[in-house]
Amino acid sequence: MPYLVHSDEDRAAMLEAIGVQSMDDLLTDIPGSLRLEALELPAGLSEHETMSQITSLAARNRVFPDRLTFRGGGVYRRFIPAAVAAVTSKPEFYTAYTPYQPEASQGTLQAIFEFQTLIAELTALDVANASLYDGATAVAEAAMMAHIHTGRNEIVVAGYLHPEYVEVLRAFSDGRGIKVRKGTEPGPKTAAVIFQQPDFLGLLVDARTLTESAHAAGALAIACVDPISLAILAPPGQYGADIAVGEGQQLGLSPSYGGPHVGFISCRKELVRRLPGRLIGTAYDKQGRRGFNLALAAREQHIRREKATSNICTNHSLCALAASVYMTYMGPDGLRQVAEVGFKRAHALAERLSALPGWEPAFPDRQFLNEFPMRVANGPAVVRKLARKGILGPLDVHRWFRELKGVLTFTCTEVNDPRALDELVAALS
Amino acid sequence: MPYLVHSDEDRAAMLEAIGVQSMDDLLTDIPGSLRLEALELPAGLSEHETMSQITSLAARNRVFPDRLTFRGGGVYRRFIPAAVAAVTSKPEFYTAYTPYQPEASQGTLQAIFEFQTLIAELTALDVANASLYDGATAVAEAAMMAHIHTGRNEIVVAGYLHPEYVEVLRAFSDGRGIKVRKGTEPGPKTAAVIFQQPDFLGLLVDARTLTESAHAAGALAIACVDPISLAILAPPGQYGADIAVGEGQQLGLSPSYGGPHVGFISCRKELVRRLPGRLIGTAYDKQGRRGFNLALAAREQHIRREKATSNICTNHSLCALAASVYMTYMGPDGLRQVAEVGFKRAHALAERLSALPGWEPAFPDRQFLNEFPMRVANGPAVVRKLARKGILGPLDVHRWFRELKGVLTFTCTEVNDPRALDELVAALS
Amino acid sequence: MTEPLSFELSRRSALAPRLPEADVRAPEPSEVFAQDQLRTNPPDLPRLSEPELMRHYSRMASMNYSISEQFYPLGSCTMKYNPVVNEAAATLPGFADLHPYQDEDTVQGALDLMWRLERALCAVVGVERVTLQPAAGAHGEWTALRMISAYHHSRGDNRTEVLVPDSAHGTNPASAALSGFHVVEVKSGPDGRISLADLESKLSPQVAALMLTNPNTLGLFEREILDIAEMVHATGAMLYYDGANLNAFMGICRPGDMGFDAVHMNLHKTFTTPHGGGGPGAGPVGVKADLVPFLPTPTVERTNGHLKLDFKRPKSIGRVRSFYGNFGMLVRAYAYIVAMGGDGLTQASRDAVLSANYLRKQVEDDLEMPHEGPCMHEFVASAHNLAPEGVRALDVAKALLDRGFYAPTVYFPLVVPEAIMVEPTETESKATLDAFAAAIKEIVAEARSNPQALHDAPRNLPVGRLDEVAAARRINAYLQGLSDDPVLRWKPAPK
Amino acid sequence: MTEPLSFELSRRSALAPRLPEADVRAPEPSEVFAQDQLRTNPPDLPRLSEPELMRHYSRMASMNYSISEQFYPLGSCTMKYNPVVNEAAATLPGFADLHPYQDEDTVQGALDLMWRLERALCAVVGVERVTLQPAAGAHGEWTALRMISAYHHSRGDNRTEVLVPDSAHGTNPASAALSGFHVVEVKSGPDGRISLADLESKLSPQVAALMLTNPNTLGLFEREILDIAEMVHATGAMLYYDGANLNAFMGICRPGDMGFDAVHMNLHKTFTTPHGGGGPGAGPVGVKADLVPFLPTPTVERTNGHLKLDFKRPKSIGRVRSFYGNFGMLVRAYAYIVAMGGDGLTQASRDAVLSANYLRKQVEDDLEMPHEGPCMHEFVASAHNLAPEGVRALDVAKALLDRGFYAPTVYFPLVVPEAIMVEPTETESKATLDAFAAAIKEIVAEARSNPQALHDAPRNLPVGRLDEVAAARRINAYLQGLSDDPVLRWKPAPK
Ligand SMILES: Cc1ncc(COP(=O)(O)O)c(C=O)c1O
Ligand SMILES: Cc1ncc(COP(=O)(O)O)c(C=O)c1O
Repeated sequence: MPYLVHSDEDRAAMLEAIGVQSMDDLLTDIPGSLRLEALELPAGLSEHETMSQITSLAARNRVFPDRLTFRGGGVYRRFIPAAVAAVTSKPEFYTAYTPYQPEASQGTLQAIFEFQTLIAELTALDVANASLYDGATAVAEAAMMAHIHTGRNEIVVAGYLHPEYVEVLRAFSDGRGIKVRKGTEPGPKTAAVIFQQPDFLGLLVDARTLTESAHAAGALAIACVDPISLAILAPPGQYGADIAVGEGQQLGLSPSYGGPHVGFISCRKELVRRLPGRLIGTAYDKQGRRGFNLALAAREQHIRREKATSNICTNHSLCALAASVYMTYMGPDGLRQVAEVGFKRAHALAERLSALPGWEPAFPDRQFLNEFPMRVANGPAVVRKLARKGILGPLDVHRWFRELKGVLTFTCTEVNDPRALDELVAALS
Repeated sequence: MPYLVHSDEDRAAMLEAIGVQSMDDLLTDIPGSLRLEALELPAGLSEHETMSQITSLAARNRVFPDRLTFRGGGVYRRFIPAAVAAVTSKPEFYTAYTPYQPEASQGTLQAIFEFQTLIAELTALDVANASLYDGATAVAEAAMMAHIHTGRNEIVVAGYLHPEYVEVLRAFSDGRGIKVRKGTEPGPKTAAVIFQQPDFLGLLVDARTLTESAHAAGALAIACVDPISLAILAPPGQYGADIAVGEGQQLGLSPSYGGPHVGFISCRKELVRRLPGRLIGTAYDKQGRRGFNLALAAREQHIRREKATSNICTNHSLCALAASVYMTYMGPDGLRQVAEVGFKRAHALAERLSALPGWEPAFPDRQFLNEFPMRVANGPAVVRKLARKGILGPLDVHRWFRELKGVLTFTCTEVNDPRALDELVAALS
Repeated sequence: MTEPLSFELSRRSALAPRLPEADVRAPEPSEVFAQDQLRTNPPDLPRLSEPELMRHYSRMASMNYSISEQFYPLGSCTMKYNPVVNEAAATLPGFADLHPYQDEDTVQGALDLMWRLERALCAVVGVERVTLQPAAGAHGEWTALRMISAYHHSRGDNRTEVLVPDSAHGTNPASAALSGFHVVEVKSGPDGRISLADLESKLSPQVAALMLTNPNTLGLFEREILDIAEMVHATGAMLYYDGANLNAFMGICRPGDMGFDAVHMNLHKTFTTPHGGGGPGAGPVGVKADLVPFLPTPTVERTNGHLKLDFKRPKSIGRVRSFYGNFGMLVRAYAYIVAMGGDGLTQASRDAVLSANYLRKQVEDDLEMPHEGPCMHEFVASAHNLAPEGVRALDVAKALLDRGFYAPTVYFPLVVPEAIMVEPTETESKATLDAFAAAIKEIVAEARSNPQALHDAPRNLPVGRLDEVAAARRINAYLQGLSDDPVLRWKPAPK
Repeated sequence: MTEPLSFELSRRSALAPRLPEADVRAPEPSEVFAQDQLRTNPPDLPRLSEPELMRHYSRMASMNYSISEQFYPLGSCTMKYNPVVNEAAATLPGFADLHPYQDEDTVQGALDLMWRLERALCAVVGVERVTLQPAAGAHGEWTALRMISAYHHSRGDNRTEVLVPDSAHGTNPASAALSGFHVVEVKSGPDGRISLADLESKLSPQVAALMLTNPNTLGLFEREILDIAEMVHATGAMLYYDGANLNAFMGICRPGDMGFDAVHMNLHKTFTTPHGGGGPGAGPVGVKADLVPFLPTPTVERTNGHLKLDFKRPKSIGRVRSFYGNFGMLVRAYAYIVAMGGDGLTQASRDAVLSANYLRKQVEDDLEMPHEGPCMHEFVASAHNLAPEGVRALDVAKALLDRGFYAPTVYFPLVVPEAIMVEPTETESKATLDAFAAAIKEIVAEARSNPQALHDAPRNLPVGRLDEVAAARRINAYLQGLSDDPVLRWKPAPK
């Protein structure tokens, strides 16, 4: 059997050393009535047959070329430097556990310490954690922080926050008796105002005003941000937000039908003790050598149990590593370049689409970065037509928002080369 | 520029440290008339654009599924365990140089020492070297060994040795005044009789008789063998051959349009000093720890220069590593299983093809392992027709041998599942 | 050797990587956005060339222990061999390049894989349906508790307590609390199993669920599980299974048959998806029929061979994360199950139990064994017997690192003082187990002859034992505004 | 720590891997083949489970130094960064899964890649055509000499000698000899360059070619190359360029312009294809018009955008290996050239020269510099100055290993006693060069203060200095039948 090591001879020798006759002698604690005859599963296959089966499943999916993918909505096709997979496929990284023994885990610890710093720098806040599952749970965790910090029971969601993030926020809030309300006006019970910048449709919100009104009401301001946008747009720290969260998929992770990706969270110094999940810090050995270890564990479930800031244990370390490699590959100028290319192509595309008969910007007065909403009469038909031409067209957001009938959001990144834009426009003309 | 590290600031600092004004001051030895303005090459591209270009080149090739590939002729589709790439893609292996400093290269050295042992075991000869470029040059190198060992100037090629191997043998021989002759009867000038087992058409030759007649004439017997066949067929050592050579592509290497693959060579103890290329042996340090190092270097070019047994320096280490992983994954039983599956499917297929109207075995009296020649009236048309149906059909060997008009060789391995055989037969019916 | 931080290796003058140009006519961001919307200072990300970057990460990698090179007997974590072919499977473009909002008919293969995986997991744990959405074990626990809560609510039953044994993993009480429950601890008896008397005394109509893992965190099978289930169900509460210990009995018995109503599984433990230095994992939750209506949306449904995502589930607790789960990990787990088959999974668990008992036997004279065996897939020893020499479990752990082994889990479960929790898994050879036992013997001997050597361990690693107390003090100083060193991040030197 | 051999880890009872079954009706081999044709004893291959196998190789990997983690200043070997994207390129199924005997119209992309690579290499070295067939540098040398020989023969000119400088790499004389030539050595002058006087004296109508590398193996540019070319050509001989040192001047000058008639290139040096612990590499050969008819078959030809393999080349020397070369390496080299572009390649060479001169400067007071600078992309120092302390180049090399650096090439070229040949390449940072220089200073200081410490190096590696003399003696004993230990392989214990 593929991944087992003991031979029958080994097994016999081990049973003898233990001093029992048979395996069953080791399983006597299990009530006989529970013992299974066999699993109702097919017998195992050779590696070749396994891969054949998996490959034929993969072949039943349709992969659209990255350059002809204009769909975003939280997951984006981007250029991923080969360096990312070259690092994350190192078994020393991907087959290690959470770094409980720091001296034998300095690689992971240092990499995640760098991740924390990168996220803190990008969001212009003091401290970031070691990662969360995804953008949705990051939003929810931030809301929980605000709830505990303020002792208040209401979360205000301003504008078009990703609808799935709202759903997850609700699931987290439900259990704890927290009310989630849409709106822009915080009240005296409001723990936090949450907004997404750019929002789910790609549009810019007035982050500073939202932040100030949250603060004026004694609530925290939580910004859910696109990490790449922060090379151009004001980061949460600049407009005074208390907590920044977001989805890190764009930082070197493949779409992978929605996961695994990575959530990030950073905050002001005052909130650090409320952070969920792992935190890595520096520590020194007797010889004064700097190392890294798990820090502020007293917030966590394995120490604080039911009083922990969160229940998170396994997080998304390897995805955080991928994001670190990505950000380090890019550096500040590379990240800006990538953000600008998307911005420019999206603006060029928006202009060309607006010139097509029947097409108009859905929110002509609002600005956007590299994702933008257009309105057209027959949204779903357009999307289907593009699929037939091999293009993964825009996202039909009507699915989530009644008021957005006929609104399609388009995304451009550095993988949508100018000729791909031509092909899209031609297909729509 | 993608893979450079110095910034302009670094460059200035380095020039200053050297004590020169500019780069040109370091290039004064180059006659001015030779200095180039610029290379006539396009400017560099980003990684994303580079990969796009390469990917579109790859897309202009047609890849036939492994299960529908029945073409062999020296390169075969086989199941390659994922373990092979997992090992060879380790940068510690693939970015090291030839292990000149043994203490810092024990990984490579031990792996190749294991390769040598595996090949020696498989061929049932005393010692194998660290690898050669491919099967063709391995044949030629073996012939050169025989030439020097016997002091004779003629090589007899018996039967259907791979035609490309013969060409390479001729190129090697030409320069050294060695005559290559086809036939089975060695003479007094014959340095060696070379035969392939199974031969280029997949047919078994009478290896023992050929070996004995070589020996009777005072010549060496060189067997060019399919390594996987040796799980079933008598190995060279068993019938008394002096040197075994072969192509190791089947041991875990992808076809890769013909390379890189790996040649292997093993021989009787008496001939070890004549071996070309690297040899790894055991050695001990002062504490008595066993290590591995380059051995018998006195045969080699860097010591012996024009008197070396061969000019080989860089060989095919990483391919030998792949072959080692493959053979170790398989073990004796796995290798036998793989060989048997090919054997059985080939025999089943041969029987079914022989039942088709117009088809007949090209050599009905000869035995084969997993590759076999059939005769049909319209060979080339058959192959073209199969290609249209998505099948990489048999090899038309008429291209090399006039006498083999209409002869097509089919190969089966463990990747040609029974349904693939059905599809082939159906396509031919 | 230690490695500088990327930020320390960075040079301001280093060039950005070559990247595509926009190549379209378009405005500059500064022409479109108000000054206020623009970033004023670029983020201080490091600037490294690609060769420097790759070497940086390669060197860091070599500072890690990992199961690829070391025995990693971390109890409760099931660090078994991660099949390399699974990585190839998950990175197939037909999976890796799928957008989560592609239309259903373009992702039939992906949905079919999820469907098949769900069926396989149902078969292994004995439940009706499984949600693949949760990202990890703790996430699965919380998801299940949300469902249990919704179930009780749907019956107008407002239960407020969740019972958790004192030997439980920290995520159990944390998940219960985050789900809005009050956590009540249930004591273990002297035999290491849950005390039925104590359980009896804590059960009440207020109790929504009892969370258990079986074998429990001491590696002991809860022999009275059927009685427990009956007691719990009799009060209308539900029984929750923490699947971290599922590796003990695949094909031998099933949580569903034991009476568990909800079960999470750690695919990154039992089903070999790599742990990644702390995730990503996957924590699917299986449920019996009563809980099916409450499963998160969407579920994967199959009719006439066509697969679809079902979003219309009125009683659902909603979404617990974006999209459909850690799909890449699901591919790996599915590949593992296909390769192993029912026969392979069964043998895996049998071998895991065999290895644990064998290793326990080898070291039973060296360390204290607070509970009688046989154990299941892991055992908990104690370094209590080394207390007279001033040697603690932590010293044993560090000394193991010096000998080329990762350390067992220490100080967990909390019910055993100086706990050393060893889980060898089925993918370690007898030779490795013997070598580990020999190292334990050597360490115990050293505890007697030269305890200081153990306090000084590890010596053969990139850093020695880190002063965690001093580190915590430095963080406090920073958080209280008494220090500029943020400890939790690198900070650029003031300009 | 050392690692046992796979053969030593093997257990007879270990199971074979799961593999497909034949699943067809067919005879057994024993029913088809005569007894005599069958293997009697199965080969004694090791039997390891997959987890054991992977750990075995992972541990071996960690015993290697490599450029991925260490500075690897191995002179003449151009150990530069191997771009990771090239690995992705070469393993694309559209390349990796191509059968060499597919029909031309199904491999247009592969042929186009070869064609473009050929054009790019022609541009870099200044020749008419390039064959991509040779598998390595030495193979390329021999291929070129075969062509040169055929060229002379075609003119009825039976030249028998090849001139090779005393500083040349060992493959040069070996390739010449294997090509049937008599090798005549040309001396270097005191300035490290070829002695024109000596060359003059050796030139004759018997001489088929002069083999040179420029910069020569001392890292010095042969300033009088144009005179040399004239002298050589005047006698009707050809000039051959050993391209191992091409990294010195891409975009700065070209062998073709210097007068070389044939040029090999090591794609595994200059063009970043990984060296693999000793190959596979690729050693394309470029030639001027006179030699084009003699190129190996097939060549890649392009007409109207259609690519084909040309086998009809009546004057060709034939094939030098099977198929079309190490195609996988060609893909990598092509990817490198595309990414770098003309501008990038030029800057690469300039940086390589800059780095070598900078590093030379840093250590010029510590080691002897037998020749004046500036150097090109590498320099040769000598440990001769440490002779009074009994310290040799080998000791310096081993001491460097202990400090985390691979060692420079030592004892080559032969014309410098105690040679230490350092090639930093353009992909090492100034910080790395500074660290290396500091290590050299430390070692030289140690040579004075405690030479024994250097003789005892290395101490921080899996094994200490290996006794190569004793090893050679053991091999002799085996080959002479005086010992059963084959040394060159593991041997199963007698049954
Ligand atoms: C017993 C037990 N329960 C729950 C968990 C939590 O699982 P995860 O880390 O996947 O969130 C763990 C993980 O260590 C565990 O050991
Ligand atoms: C100067 C010189 N010439 C030729 C060669 C031979 O090249 P290869 O190892 O690729 O056969 C080398 C390689 O070390 C070299 O340094």
